[in-house]
Amino acid sequence: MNVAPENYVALSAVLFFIGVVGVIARRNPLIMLMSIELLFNAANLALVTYARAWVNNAGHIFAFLVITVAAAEAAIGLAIVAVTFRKEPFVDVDEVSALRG
Amino acid sequence: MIAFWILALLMIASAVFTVTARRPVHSVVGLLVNFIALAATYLTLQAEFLAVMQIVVYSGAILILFVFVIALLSSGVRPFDVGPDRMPRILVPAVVFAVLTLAGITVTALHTPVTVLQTTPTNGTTGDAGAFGSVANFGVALFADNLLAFEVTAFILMVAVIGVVLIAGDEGPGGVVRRRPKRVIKREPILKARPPSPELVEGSG
Amino acid sequence: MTVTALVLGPLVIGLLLYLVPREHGGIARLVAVAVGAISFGLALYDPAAGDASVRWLSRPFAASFHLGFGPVSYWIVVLLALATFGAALAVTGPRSRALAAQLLILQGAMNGVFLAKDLLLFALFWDLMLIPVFLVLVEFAPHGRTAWKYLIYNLAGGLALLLATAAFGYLATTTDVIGKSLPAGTIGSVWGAWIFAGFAFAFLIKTPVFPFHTWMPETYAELPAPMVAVVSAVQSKAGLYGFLIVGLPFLAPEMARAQTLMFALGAIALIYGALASLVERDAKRVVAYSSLSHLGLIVLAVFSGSNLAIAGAVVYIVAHGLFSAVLFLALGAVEQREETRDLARLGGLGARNPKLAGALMLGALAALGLPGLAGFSGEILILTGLYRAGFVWPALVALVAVVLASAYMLRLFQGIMNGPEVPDLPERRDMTWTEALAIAPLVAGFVLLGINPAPLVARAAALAQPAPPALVSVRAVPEDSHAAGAR
Amino acid sequence: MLLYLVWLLPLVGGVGLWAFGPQLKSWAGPIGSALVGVSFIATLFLWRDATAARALDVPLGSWLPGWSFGLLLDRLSLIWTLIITGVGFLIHVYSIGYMDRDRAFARFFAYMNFFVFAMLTLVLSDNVIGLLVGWGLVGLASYFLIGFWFYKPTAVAAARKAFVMNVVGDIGIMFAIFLIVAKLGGIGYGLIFANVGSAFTPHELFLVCLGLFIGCAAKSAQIPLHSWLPDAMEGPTPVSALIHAATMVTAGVYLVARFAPLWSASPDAQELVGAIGALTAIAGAILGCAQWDIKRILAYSTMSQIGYMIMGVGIGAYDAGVFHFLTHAFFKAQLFLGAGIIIHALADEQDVRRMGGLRKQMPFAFAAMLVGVLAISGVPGLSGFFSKDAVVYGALQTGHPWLYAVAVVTAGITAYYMFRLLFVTFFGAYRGAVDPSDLGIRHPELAGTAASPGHHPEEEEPHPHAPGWLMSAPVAILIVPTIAIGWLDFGSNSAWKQFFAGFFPRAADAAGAAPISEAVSTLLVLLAVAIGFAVAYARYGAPAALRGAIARLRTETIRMPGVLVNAYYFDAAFEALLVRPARALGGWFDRTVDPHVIDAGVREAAISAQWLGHLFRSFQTGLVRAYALTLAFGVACIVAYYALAFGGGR
Repeated sequence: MNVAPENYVALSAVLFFIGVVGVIARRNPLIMLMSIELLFNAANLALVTYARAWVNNAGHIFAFLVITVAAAEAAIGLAIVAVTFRKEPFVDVDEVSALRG
Repeated sequence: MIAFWILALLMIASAVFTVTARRPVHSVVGLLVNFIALAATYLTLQAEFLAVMQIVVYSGAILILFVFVIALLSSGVRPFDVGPDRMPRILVPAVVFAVLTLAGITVTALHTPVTVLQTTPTNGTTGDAGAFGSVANFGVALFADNLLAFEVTAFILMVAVIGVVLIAGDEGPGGVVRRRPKRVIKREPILKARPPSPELVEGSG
Repeated sequence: MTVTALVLGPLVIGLLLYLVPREHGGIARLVAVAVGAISFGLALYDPAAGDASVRWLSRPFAASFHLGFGPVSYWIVVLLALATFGAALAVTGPRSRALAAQLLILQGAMNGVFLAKDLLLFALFWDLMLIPVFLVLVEFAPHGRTAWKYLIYNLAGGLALLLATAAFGYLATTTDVIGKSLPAGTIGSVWGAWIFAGFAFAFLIKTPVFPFHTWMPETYAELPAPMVAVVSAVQSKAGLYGFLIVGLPFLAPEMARAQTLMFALGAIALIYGALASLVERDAKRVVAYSSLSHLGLIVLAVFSGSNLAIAGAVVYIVAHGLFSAVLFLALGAVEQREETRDLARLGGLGARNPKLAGALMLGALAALGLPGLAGFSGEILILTGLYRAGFVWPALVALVAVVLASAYMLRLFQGIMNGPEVPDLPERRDMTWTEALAIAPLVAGFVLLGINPAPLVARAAALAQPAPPALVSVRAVPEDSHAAGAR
Repeated sequence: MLLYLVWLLPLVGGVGLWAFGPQLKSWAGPIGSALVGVSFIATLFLWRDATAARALDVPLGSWLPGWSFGLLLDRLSLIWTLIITGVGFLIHVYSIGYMDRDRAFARFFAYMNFFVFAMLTLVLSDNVIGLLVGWGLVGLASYFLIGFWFYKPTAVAAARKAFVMNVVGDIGIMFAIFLIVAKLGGIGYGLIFANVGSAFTPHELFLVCLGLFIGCAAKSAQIPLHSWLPDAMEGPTPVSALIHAATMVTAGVYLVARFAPLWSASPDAQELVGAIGALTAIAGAILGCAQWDIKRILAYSTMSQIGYMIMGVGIGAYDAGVFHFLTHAFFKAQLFLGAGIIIHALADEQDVRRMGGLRKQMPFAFAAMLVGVLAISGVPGLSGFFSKDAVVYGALQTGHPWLYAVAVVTAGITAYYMFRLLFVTFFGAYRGAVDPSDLGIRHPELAGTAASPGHHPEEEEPHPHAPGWLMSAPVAILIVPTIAIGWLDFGSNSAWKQFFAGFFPRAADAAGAAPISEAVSTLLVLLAVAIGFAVAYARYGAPAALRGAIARLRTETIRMPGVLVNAYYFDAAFEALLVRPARALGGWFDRTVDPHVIDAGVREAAISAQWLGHLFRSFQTGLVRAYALTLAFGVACIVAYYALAFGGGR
């Protein structure tokens, strides 16, 4: 480990930043989902970094769980997109507001 | 050292491309590059099993799922975001928050350097059986120490599968789930109040 | 084994009853009757059943799935089995499958509450027993808000109970304490007050005691008769039972400190319920308010700290369960025949329904404390104990309530059964044999208990034997110094 | 054990007849009577055990240490048991004839047997709790029998009133029990009497006696708890004879006599009880002069006579009081049964204004009533003379001249209203056919003339007729003791005095303290009786009075003072002071406090929760990106916290 862990953490933060902007700014649900994957990966990077730094593979386990959840999330998210698209001729998150309170 | 910087630049660039690409297919390509770079980064952190998982699960499964959906929805023919932008100035707060987050993390990370307890793991280097981050090492941790978490994850996946079947399936296995008729979502009262029987004088008020 | 079967058996069978086709409600009913009878037999056959205990949590405090008979709970379980048996027999109508199933689930949950030897388990079953009542209210009550009122009131209590239990477990490092004793000073006075407040809030709502009682008349009036028989017979005792098994052994100083307040609340409930049921027109609400009055008396007893009064409280808990079940079952039969509960519209039923009138009369007599029936034996023990421990005014207030009880119970009975017959009401038939079978064991119970409450008193003495020191020292009256010299 | 048999046979009858009544049909009456008869005979066999030096005491069981139960048959309870089963048996037999047309024949005998059982429980118990059990159960039996014709709203109301007032008495006894148990830890009579002097302060002793006396006042219709007794006449006449004349209402006398050691130790309590007894005696007698319903006249006379007894036992003349109970049981039972014969013959007519001249048509009833009236008035030679004289003189002996004066005056009034009853009913011409308004009866349906539908389903013309042998035989048997039993207490060393020698504590004042001798006192009483008789004869019995009877009755009815008609307004006072406030308060609780005070508080909490809900609802725009923004804000906050806490720290 010849690069200081801070660098990895900073990289993770930058990736997280990009992901956040993507989720909020884009209106295409697919790209939003992909941005969410970016967020997950940023978090995973931080976890793995600290696992390596402290030689404790709990971080790995956690990252593994995050991957699992990400898979589940992607599956459900894509299913929702597919269903929505079946009803509407286009997919725009601003048009899908059935959850309005 | 150099590998880290190259990978870092590659990841940032691919991430920006993913977020800004006009068409989803391009985004997918960007994301793929990002994931592969991340897997490589994991290797530099001696997380060889996770690196493999990253390739297999993310690149191999999730991204393919994205591609399938894009293909399914014929995104090449019709644009996706066509409606009026209901939150046109959302980018401003988004960037503000994101910058705040970034700054916060950076400041924290730089001002509190991670104390590296052990620069090299004792039980061998990457590639050895049983070394830190290897399959054996990971497996022991997963199935011995964190079995409950593993089980819970399995449960989450199962729920996800059922959820997908319910949401997307025309017909589930065995015809359990049927296509629902299009209907207006109507909120029914939870309790159907029957009219009080006239002879029941409540409280005789 | 026995205790586990008593808890899990009804729960599982109740859930399985939903597999019975909806139109075969009769089968569901028969199963429920059988479960009630078997639980009764099981409890009588194996009164010395050992505990069942499985380790459950070790952090942040130790907790076990620990069930077992205790000095009070044994009799309550017997009572519950009898009440369930009678209630299941009284189940009728197109939706009897749901009712029978929920009755069994309720029985299982309440067995859990009373048999739990672990506080955390007690708290969990406490919340579980709300569910069947809530579901039945949702399905049967004519007013939707009754169900929610019931649920919200009791969940608020359940939440307080859970928080108090958690705090208790944190301080005592274990919740597996019921029936055991803790070293003195385990619960400090600062925390003790809060923990007691949490328990007391839950228990007072459940009992209920003024001013937390307003959910009760509505719930009792709108539940179907079989369900309300079980709820008023047993569920309302959960709070009092809680004071007996949690308050007395572990929070005695706090109980002593709260004594004045609780006496005030109990006495208000006593008079308030009595006066309200003196004017109420809905027959079931009359009984509901009378329960408020009777349970107020038990609150007085529990907080007096006198052995005699606590023994009386245990007798009265069981007695009230028996006669309130009889009253509600009989009122259910009346309502089924006349399709009204309005005392102003009822009357003269006794001429054609002598047996039903007899059943209602016996219930009313036990409720008004007729000497020779169980209501009296509990009452006299409680009142004597109160007076003996130096609480003269509560005892005198309770005496006033005794007079009022005779007035409102006779008003209820005479309003339904006596007077000229109301001509334009539908066909009348006397008690069917199922109704008689449902009521007879309960009546036998309170007659026997009225003649000789000694078995309960003996068990209750075991409960109060390690006399809670703080409570007794409040008024130092020698309890048994003269007892030996009787003739 | 024979005593178990005595005690439980009537219970067996009560439960059995209630359960199997429909199957037994007309056998219910004979069976019920036979059980009580057997019980009576069994009691006679126990005479020797009961009068032995150590009375018969059978343990039954125990609830707690110190709370043990048993049956006690000593001289006092022996007298009561004999009366209950003996007179009870006669009244049972009489009822077979009286109730023959009632459709609830078996139920009647079930209740009667149950009453006998309850009364035996009361007198045989050897402890205060058992006494209270019996006390409550007789109240219940009385409730059942007053409300026997439960389709009559008046009967139902009367039954409830009787029961509730009796419960007031019950709680008095309960209060006494509290004190006893608090002091002694036990409930047995033996324990109590052994510790009267040592365990209680005089104040506590007075409280115990007061509690017991509240019970006594309620059960024995003493002022102010008397008003249920006249209403209780709604029940069938045999019930009035057995319960509301001969046995149950004298339970108060039993109670005071049973707790004689307590009373003797508490002079304050003696004064109180004696005064209330005398007050009740005279108040009841005055009300007896103002009534027209034959059973209500007898009811007020019962109240008055029990006042005598209570006065007697209250002031310490225990054996005199108990003796008056004994004679009263016979002559009052006889009066009621005689009245029952008339009522039965006249198809439930109870208003004496609509009778008259029955002497010729119903000579047997006349003879029975005449003997009874003579006895109750205290005519020399008949039983009432001896017992009343003993009580009256007892007041003087124990040093209560005022009570003595009241008692003598009451004797005169008693003679007046009883002979008034006799003259109005049996002399002159039959007035059954006279228009009620001519007699001053404004509401005939309120005067008890409406025939009850279930009792006499076949409407029949009232025609005076002779009773059947089932009804006349018990009355005939009762005539014997009514005349003769008084001689038991003749002379200063009579059989009666020997029977109770040493049983009761001696009164504090010696006999020599009386200012006048017993003979002078007797003459005074006789003078009062003679005046009473003379006035009654002049007003109702003389030939001149009989000629203008109709007009006279009319004026008298109209001019009757309201205070007497309304029985001194006791009922109205209870209604205004207790019942109405209680109902108003209850209504206020039920209809105002619950929904508008307590629930309103809860509702406010719910409304604030709703308001919070509306507030949060505005965040739910349905736009996914807005949610995402919110999340981002949250993340930024968390990160900012760590940055400030740890990042800037160094």
